[in-house]
Amino acid sequence: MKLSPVAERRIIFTVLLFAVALPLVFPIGWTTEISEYTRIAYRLIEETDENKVVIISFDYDPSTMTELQPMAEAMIEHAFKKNQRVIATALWPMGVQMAEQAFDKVCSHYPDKERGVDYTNLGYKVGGMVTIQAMGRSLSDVYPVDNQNTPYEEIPMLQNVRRLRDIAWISSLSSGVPGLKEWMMVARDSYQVPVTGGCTAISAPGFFPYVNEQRQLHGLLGGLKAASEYESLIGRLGSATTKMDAQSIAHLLILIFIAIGNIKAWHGKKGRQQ
Amino acid sequence: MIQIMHVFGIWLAAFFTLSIFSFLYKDNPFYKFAEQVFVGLSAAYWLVYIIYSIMVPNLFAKLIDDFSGNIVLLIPATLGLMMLMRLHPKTQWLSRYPISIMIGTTAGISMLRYMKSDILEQVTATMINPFSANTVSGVLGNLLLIIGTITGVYFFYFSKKVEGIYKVPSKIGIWFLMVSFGATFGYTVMARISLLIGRLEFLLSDWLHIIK
Amino acid sequence: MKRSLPLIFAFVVGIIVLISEFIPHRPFNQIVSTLENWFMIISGFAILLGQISLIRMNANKIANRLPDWQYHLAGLVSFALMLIFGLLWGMQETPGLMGDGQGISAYLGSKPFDYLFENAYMPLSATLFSLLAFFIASAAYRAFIIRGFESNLLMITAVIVIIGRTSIGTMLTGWLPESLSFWHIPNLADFIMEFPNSAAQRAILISAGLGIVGSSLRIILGIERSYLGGDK
Amino acid sequence: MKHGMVLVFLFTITILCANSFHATDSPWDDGKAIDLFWELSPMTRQVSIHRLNENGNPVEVHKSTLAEGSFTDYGLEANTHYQYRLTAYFADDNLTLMADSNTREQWFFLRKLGFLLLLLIVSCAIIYYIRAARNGNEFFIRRIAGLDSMEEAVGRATEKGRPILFVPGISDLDDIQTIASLTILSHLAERSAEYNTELIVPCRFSMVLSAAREVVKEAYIKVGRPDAYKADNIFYLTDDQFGFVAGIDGIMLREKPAANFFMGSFYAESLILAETGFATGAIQTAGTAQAHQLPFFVVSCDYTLIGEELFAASAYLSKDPQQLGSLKGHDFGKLMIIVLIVLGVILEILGISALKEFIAGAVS
Repeated sequence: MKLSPVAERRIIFTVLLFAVALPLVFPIGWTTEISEYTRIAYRLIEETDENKVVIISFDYDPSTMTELQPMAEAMIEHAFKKNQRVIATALWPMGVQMAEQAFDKVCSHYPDKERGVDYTNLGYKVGGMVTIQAMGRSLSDVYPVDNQNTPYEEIPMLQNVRRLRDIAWISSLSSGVPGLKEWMMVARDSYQVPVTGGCTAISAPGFFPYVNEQRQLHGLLGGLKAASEYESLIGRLGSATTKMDAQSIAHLLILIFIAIGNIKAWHGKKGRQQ
Repeated sequence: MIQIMHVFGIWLAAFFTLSIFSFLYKDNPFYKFAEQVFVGLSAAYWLVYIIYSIMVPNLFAKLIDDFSGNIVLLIPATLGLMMLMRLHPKTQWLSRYPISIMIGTTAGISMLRYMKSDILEQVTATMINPFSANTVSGVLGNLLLIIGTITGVYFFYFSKKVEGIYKVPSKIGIWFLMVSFGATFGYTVMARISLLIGRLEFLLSDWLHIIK
Repeated sequence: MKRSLPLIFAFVVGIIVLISEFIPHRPFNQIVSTLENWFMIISGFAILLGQISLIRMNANKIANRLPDWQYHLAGLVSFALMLIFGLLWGMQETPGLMGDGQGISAYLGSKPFDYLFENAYMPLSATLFSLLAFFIASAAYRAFIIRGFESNLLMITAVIVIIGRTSIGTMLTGWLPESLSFWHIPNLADFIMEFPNSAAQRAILISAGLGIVGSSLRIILGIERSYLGGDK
Repeated sequence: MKHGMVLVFLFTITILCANSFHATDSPWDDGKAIDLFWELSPMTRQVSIHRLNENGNPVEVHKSTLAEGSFTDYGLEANTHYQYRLTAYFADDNLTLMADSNTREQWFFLRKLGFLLLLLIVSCAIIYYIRAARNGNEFFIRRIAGLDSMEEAVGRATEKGRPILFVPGISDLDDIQTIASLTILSHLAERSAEYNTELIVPCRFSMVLSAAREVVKEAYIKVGRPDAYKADNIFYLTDDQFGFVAGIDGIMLREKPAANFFMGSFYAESLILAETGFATGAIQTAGTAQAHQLPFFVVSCDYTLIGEELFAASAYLSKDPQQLGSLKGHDFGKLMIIVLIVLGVILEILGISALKEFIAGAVS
């Protein structure tokens, strides 16, 4: 039987669709192991004192929210648990909406957390690396108001926070440029503020050299798997964890495709040689 | 009413999701329509956010509240308007001034930051005593890290013929690059699958209510 | 004049930024601080420009009845809707020209801008990139054929990482004794990422970094001037 | 009882004598930090340091359990007077010490000396080589495997009487990768003009389109075949990312080019291109500096220009002094880095970290 390439393609598409959908409908509940890089990020937040002010920067848009949104929720929840105060910023305009959605979700479990006292959303600023450098000199110059139009000086949690140096840690959830790399370059390498973060799995390999002895990055969450690891570290069964079964099955399927493709190519080659 | 609008919203989202997926069968009007809607919404989103998060708070509000105190802000405002002159061919040359200031600032800052973070910090992060690790795999890893970095950089060194003994480090360098590309490949598979999972979850749970 | 003055601007600005990194004394840090705040405002205009030209291009396509102009019209309509909603009632916590629009929010469940964002923008943006999952599957079947030593190395690493980053890896070699834990696939995948992968990525960072230092230097010195556009 | 009193008295004396706390301006900086040093009796359980604001309100800046230590308080205003209060806690007593200092901004960041020196060395090398190249010096550039494939690809296309497909990436003309790609296109066009093989170039942007037409036309004129140049073979497809790729897919399936070249900046769609091209059995050569996309090209193409190789190829083919000089300057930097790393590793093994600290700058 010989299939046309187009037909072959459509069969592959359909098989993949079912391989991903079925485990979502019938979860298996497989466990995964926690990698060291996730632990490093976790420890940074775990070991920061109460009442410190931290930044979580939402540098992504909805196209990668499946990977990054669970990280954002888990990190906000972790910071809330440790009574740290969270500033949300965004180097991508869509990040502002992502931040609001994340706060809404986490605050439903922490009803006592108050906007302005425990968290605030300073919103989007253009300019990437240059803007972060400006934040190193003065946060209120860059953010005259938050996204509710409250002047910076009137936000209670920001009373003693004037520049990046006053921030205990920064986490950038990043799906491209500007994002984690810019935060690391300026906030960590220029102003010595600890930077951690999460990125899509695609960019993760490129960030690994920064998790080094000097701790240019304090750990790294790379993709959905790392998000589920973080969720299990803070003891929360979040959205990333429930998706890992589908992820595992799909990986298995891709490997099967590679294997079949190679066997087929090998057969074809042998056929031609004869 | 809210309930009806909520359901309508979900059906709208499902319609757009399926329209995009229809590209998998072949390029078709639904896909083209959905795509152009996306382009339009995205442009409007950027515009609205630039106005409400940059223009108003960082420029106009400051000028309105305290004009004489912020008079210096008229300079970037003028430069910004000169940027917009690009829209007209006759006045296009005016945009060169703001562009040159932006490019000059970016060039200066990226020169410093890349030199520091991607060169110096990476060099010092490779200056490690490989034998300081307390496990065999740690020592092995450190050695691989040092050798891989050196040979990798050598692979990108173009001033020497790749012959005889000089071929060796270049060859090893490319092996390391291949291993890293393999890792990137694996991680990319992971990322793409994750995004699909996200969409299917929406369809199966919010739209069809198959998953609770 | 039209070209030399901008080149001088770029030079002066670039040099001041460089100096202020090493000389912490005023006036340099203050100049740079001002420059950074200006940069933000000018970039705001630059993005404005980009979006306006995009929309103008689409409008031209419609005016000239170029192929597929109907779709561009749909794009333009959605652009106008989103823009008007955003300007009038703002988004989320931010009020617009006409305040928060409580009346219309009560009807929709959220502000109209947010309603469009959640029910149109979000699904479109998220779905576009999820298409690639399918393409990767078909490429895995049709193109990822092992050929030489180098591509073998690539494929083997890929397979270890693909297995190692899921639950399958845990199950597959979870039975290995403690002494062989290095060969446990998730550990092996982490080892690859931490050492050989980091080494190669570091080499890429270093050589690309030199490229960026070089091109920035050429821009500041005015050797590279293509950003000014063609000779006029 | 009396005995006890004496003991308490002696104890208090020792605590008071041994304890010191002082503050000085951090040297060689932007005047935004103060160094604090303390030396307390070993009985100290905890130390807490507060900075007193203008209105006298204390703000805690540091907490420690060390009896002897130092801390740098950052984020201050330059040229200002600051007061600090240290409270030491003992088992059943505590002690308060005060210290003050002015911040002063200096004319040089001493800890950035290594950074400055290396930046200057690299910059000077680049400038030197650009000047040398302009003065007509010839530089050697090593063989780049992907370029050799060009002859083979053109040969194969001529033999089979099928066209060559060249995709100049999906970025606009402001991306240097696109520029490098056009240099390579120029070279390829010369070859294809010589062999009279058709060359197809789909473009995503109108700027790239006009540049590509210019380049190809010039190449055809250069080898004396202006008549063979067909402007229609270089065309605009669409500026939509996936639409563009779907269009090229169609071309590959219809025309079945004998050789495909993907040079320039590619994003997620690289995979679709490479896959279709592979399935049609063409000789494929790719080149991009987009590290994420390289794996897909490496597995499905016969030759791949990896990262910087794309720029080196362009410099080599164009003989442009600016490109060649920069490339040489970067090569000098790479050599320097290799030497530094080797030296640094040897010194680290010997237990000397002076070099590392000099380059990193004493990290605060």
